[in-house]
Amino acid sequence: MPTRNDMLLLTGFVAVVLAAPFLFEPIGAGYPDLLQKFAIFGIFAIGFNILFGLTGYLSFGHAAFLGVGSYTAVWTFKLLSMNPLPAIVLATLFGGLFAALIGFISLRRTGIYFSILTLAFAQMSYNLAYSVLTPITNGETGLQLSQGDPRVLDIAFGRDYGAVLPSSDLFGLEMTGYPGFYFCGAMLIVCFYIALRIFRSPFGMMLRAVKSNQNRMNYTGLNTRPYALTAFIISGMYAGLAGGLLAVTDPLAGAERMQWTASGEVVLMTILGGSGTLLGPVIGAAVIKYFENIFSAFNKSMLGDIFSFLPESLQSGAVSVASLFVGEGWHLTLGAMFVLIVIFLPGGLMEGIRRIGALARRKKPGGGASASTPAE
Amino acid sequence: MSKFEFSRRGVLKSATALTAGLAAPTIFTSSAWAAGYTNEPKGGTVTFGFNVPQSGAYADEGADELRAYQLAVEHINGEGDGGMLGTFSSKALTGNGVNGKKVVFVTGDTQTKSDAARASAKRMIEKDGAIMITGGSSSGVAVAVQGLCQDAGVIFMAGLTHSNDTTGKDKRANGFRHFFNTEMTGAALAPVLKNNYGTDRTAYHLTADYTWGWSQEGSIQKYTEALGWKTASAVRTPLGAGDFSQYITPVLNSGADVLILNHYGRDMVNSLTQAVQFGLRDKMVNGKKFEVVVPLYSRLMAQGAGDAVKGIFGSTNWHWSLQDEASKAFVKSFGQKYGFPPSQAAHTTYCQAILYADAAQRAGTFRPSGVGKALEGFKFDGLGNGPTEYRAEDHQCFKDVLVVKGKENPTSKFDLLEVVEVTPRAQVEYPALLLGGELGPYNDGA
Amino acid sequence: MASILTVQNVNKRFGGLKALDNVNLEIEAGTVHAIIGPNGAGKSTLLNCFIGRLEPDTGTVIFDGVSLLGIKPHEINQVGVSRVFQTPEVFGNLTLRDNVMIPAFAKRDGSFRINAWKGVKRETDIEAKAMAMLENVGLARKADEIAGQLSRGDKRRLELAMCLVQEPKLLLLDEPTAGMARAETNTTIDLLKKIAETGITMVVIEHDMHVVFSLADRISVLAQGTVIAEDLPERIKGNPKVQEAYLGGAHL
Amino acid sequence: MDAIFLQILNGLDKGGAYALIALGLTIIFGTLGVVNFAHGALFMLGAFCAVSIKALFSMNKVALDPTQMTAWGTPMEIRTPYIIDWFGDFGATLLDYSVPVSILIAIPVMLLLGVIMERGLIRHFYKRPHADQILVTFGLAIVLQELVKSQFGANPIPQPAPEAAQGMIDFGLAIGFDAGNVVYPAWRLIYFLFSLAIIGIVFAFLQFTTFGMVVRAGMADRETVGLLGIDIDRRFTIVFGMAAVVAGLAGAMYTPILSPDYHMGMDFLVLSFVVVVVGGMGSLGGAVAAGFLLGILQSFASMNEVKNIFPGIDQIIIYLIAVVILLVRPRGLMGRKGVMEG
Repeated sequence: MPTRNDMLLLTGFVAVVLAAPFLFEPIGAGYPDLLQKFAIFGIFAIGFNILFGLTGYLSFGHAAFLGVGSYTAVWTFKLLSMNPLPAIVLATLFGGLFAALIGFISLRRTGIYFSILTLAFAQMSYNLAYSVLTPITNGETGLQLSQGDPRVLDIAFGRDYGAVLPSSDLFGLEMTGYPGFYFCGAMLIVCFYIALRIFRSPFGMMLRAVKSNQNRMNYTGLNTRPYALTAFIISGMYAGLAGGLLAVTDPLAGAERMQWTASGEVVLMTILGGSGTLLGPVIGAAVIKYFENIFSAFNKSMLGDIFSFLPESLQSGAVSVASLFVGEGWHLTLGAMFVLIVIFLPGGLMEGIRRIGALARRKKPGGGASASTPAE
Repeated sequence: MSKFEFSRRGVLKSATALTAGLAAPTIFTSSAWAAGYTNEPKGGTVTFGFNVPQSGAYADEGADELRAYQLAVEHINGEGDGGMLGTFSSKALTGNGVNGKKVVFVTGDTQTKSDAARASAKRMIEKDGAIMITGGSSSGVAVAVQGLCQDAGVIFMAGLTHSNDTTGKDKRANGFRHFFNTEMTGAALAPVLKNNYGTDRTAYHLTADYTWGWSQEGSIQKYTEALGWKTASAVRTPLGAGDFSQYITPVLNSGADVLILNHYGRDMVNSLTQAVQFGLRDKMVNGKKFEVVVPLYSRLMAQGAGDAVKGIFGSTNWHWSLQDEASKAFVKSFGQKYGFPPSQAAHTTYCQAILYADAAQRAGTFRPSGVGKALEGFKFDGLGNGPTEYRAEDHQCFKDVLVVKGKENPTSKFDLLEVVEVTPRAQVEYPALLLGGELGPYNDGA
Repeated sequence: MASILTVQNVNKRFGGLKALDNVNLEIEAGTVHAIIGPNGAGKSTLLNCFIGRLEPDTGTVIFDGVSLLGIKPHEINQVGVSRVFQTPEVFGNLTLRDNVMIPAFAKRDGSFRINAWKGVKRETDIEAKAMAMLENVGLARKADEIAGQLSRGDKRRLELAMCLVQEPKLLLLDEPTAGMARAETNTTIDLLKKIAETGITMVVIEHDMHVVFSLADRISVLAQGTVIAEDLPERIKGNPKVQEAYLGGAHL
Repeated sequence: MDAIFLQILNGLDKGGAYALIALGLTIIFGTLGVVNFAHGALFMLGAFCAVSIKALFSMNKVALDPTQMTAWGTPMEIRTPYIIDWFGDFGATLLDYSVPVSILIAIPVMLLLGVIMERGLIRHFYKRPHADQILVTFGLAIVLQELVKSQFGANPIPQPAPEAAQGMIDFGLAIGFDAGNVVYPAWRLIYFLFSLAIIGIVFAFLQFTTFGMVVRAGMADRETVGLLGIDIDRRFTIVFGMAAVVAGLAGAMYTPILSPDYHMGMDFLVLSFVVVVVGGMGSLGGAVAAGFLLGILQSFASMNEVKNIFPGIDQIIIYLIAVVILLVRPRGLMGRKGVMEG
């Protein structure tokens, strides 16, 4: 039985996920694909945070597990069934297995040596998936469904998709659009809840101890390696699930999902949101995906409309300055945001939320007590 | 205006979603936001989705595509000088938008990554209500987005994609390609190579290690070996290798006398520059001058390779120095607006936008199956490539292919290539069955 | 009384240097046994042989019937040996409460257990034990503070609490008052005395004679890798060999 | 045999670049304890120093020639670089030698950039967790490269080597092969020698100057040196500037080998981290050794003979070596205990 604060946190989280299409509509993010991305990368980041936020092991190769999850899910669609459940179960499993293998070797080292080992494994996976492993991964194009796939379970249960390329469906409910988002959202809630339990459990305490002082831990009779490895595997399973969900909502698995930039992205999401906090990684994931999808969509003519209230002479200047930051310049905004946040909010966005909360409490005594600890 | 358009559509969408949410079961049918067909335009405008690389290695190419799209939209809406609409053989478009609706557009960044490209295409379809998606600068992205458009029930007009797979193994009913492919490059390039370098040659391939590279290598190998050439070796190089020296030095003493660089983009710039640096072009092997060939040229990339391109053969979809009326009209229109000539990427995307608009106008609907039917087997002229046909069997355009050579004395930084041969369409045609794949039925998304 | 730790014929060489030369020791259960000696006498090397950091070239180290050689630090702890470090080692960014709960869990659950579902808050037994132990060392009111911010003396107390909550059979202390001011040293000595009274076996390695003579029931003197004397404290003082070793034979 | 010799040469010039980037990176690690994800961006900025110098030298006097028209109907522009206009042949030579000349400019520019970066940003992150350092330097790298992109575009910009260095050098006879069998581009050899020279200068500087001694002491134990009352902070600013200069020079001189574009820094970033770690954190010698080792092994792995046995080996060789070395030698080739292991 979680504490009252945790129940509040969880209830709030569920409410936000369920109402997401309406909540995010005003900022232009209420459409299914972006919401799905929020949920999926939220899961990815929560899982990464269980490793990095708690044990302090900075993996630079987590995208490999995401990729493995995606490939597993698409192969499950091809060979077994278009139902998302076997796909995500197997994706989680294979993500975990691959993580067990890589974690077992990489955790022999600590610090940056560990980071580089994970990076090296992920880059090897990426490079091979892109080229030599093309029979399994379909290389650059990415693994896709085709009409001739066997889908033995579907056939056994008498489901025939005819000449159309099927999309994943949960007993007839198609996993695209809003239903797809709610499926991912449900997974996000489950994952968030599991993370919450881990954070509040003795096991979570042990993981924090790994980060804090491994020497003391050893002399306290605790074997650090299996703790770190378990955390690594759990986060690998989260990544595998996230990869599986990417394939569920959009049945294509591309190799670039495993590239170091993708691994770096989840690191950035976690740190940006606030590593070691429960909510931070989800927020970080949403912010980065929002920038990627919405800021990149502005073009000069839209900017022209926005600044149309300005006199002609100022307008072109304003447009050219603004276009540095949006459209093809969206990376610049992202980079500048990283710098500013890490300077002014060392604990990530969660620290910002905490500060605002503290400010609100000071202004309104006793009012915000229940919202005192949104996360950690 | 489009900004306002945004929020109004957003409100509408919320309303639909809200209704869907209240009537709980309907939300689970996925058609909560679909009408007769996906994104059927309701108001006075129709939205095109331009999905081009804005970051990453092809950002400049993407920027050029976007310029061409803007120009095309102006021309369709009756602004500007009309460009190639004046020379286009079909006169359905009258500068009054399409089907009485004004064309507006949204843009997205593919980042030249399948995932990002699909995410951005989905945004345009789901959020912005795009009726079609077009653009892109690599085959992986084209195939990925084409698959998505098939699933979503919108038309995809491919941008710059040269792999056979786009209209071969991975073709889809909702996808159409104006650009040529590796098969055509092989067929067009081989005779020119024979005329210039003879039939007794040994080729050494350096190939970018991904699907397009293999496709290109296969085609060139097929057509050159048919001429009597031998292939010494075909070496795969990692994408984005940067320094290719370790792949180039083995060429020096391999006995080969032609190096074929199956690279594109930055890989092509680097491998070509470095091959020249290693003195390959000054070498004599088997009593013949060593030659380098770049099967797929792009003027933008040739700029990056600088002097290294001089005298090197390759193929291209279109070049601004062509002297037919259509090309001249396009170059004039583009050059006056932007101050420099368009690239082949700009040309193919401009054509695709016009072709789509024209087909929709002729079909009288934006319904994908209707537009598709209007494009199938469509014969046209006046878009800069001579008489052209959108083949019904694979949705691939068949037209003349240009063989070009790096210019020895360029007059400006745009004037890098000269057209040495216009290979007639008949010579590059192949049976649709050759490349396999299955179009499947159209998907209207309803 | 029965001996709980038996060290027999332990030798250790580092290259040409003989660090431990045939060391024999018997630690009796329930006593405080101090090991003293001048710098470089081999005290730390000997301690490292108890705790799995170093493997002696020859000899045996038997604790309570179990050989401590060739097993890992966490296994040594699990058979009942806890240790405090020269510089207190605590979990710096966790609260004091967590710091003491962790060893309590280690005692109950063994060296590895995935106990990921039940909330820490519901582990009331463990928490009560930890709080009682913090109370014992006088840190209970700081239970929710972060350990890294404590003074050195408080960190030492915390570390002791962390060891004692495991109810070890043997407590190893490596210079427990190193780097402390006099006042802090004295309170630490008092605390250690209190702990000794509970009957726990302790091995103390120490430089500070004041500490040694306040605490020890028995003293072994190590010099140049060998035990040159082992006796009751009051008799060690007068031992000429010890004086020789400490004064380095310098006739002043 | 000649093939192997050529691959060693390939490895040397590649390794030279790796070593130079890794050298700066490891100095920053070792002295400041900062994980600098912006180091690739410094390399890129160096390359763009060369681009800028060439652009500056080839600034045009534009004259419109109304008698000629462009294809789109505007008068043709006739462009003559001012530098040739003013200085004639000397100007042309200067233009030809823009890459080597650019290193003279790159030194002060990169030093200044490095100092500004350190003073303005990096310095506030010495005591912060590595994760924060990664985030801030990565953000900075993105900002820098986007600014370059907005100025120079995304396409690679060719930077030819000076005419005189564009030829080949024939080693054939000198080492006992047939003439013409072992030829190598002059500029690549120049790059290799240049990298050796820079490495030598850096080592000499750290070894033989008081400044260098203090820095080395700082690398060994920062706090103690601080206690001696030496103003270590100011010295560390200069160290950062120096690392920036080394990376910048590596980038500027590399431009004839690899046409620079705004993204090139990111491509080198991961690689240079691998090099540093394989060499061992905080070890200058290790970084240099690992740079050359990885360069040479990468070249060998690309040979057909090797690829036929292990398909795809050239794609992963760098990472494979990193894994093997780190598993066999926990702290890389020459790493010190306790550096960046926490």
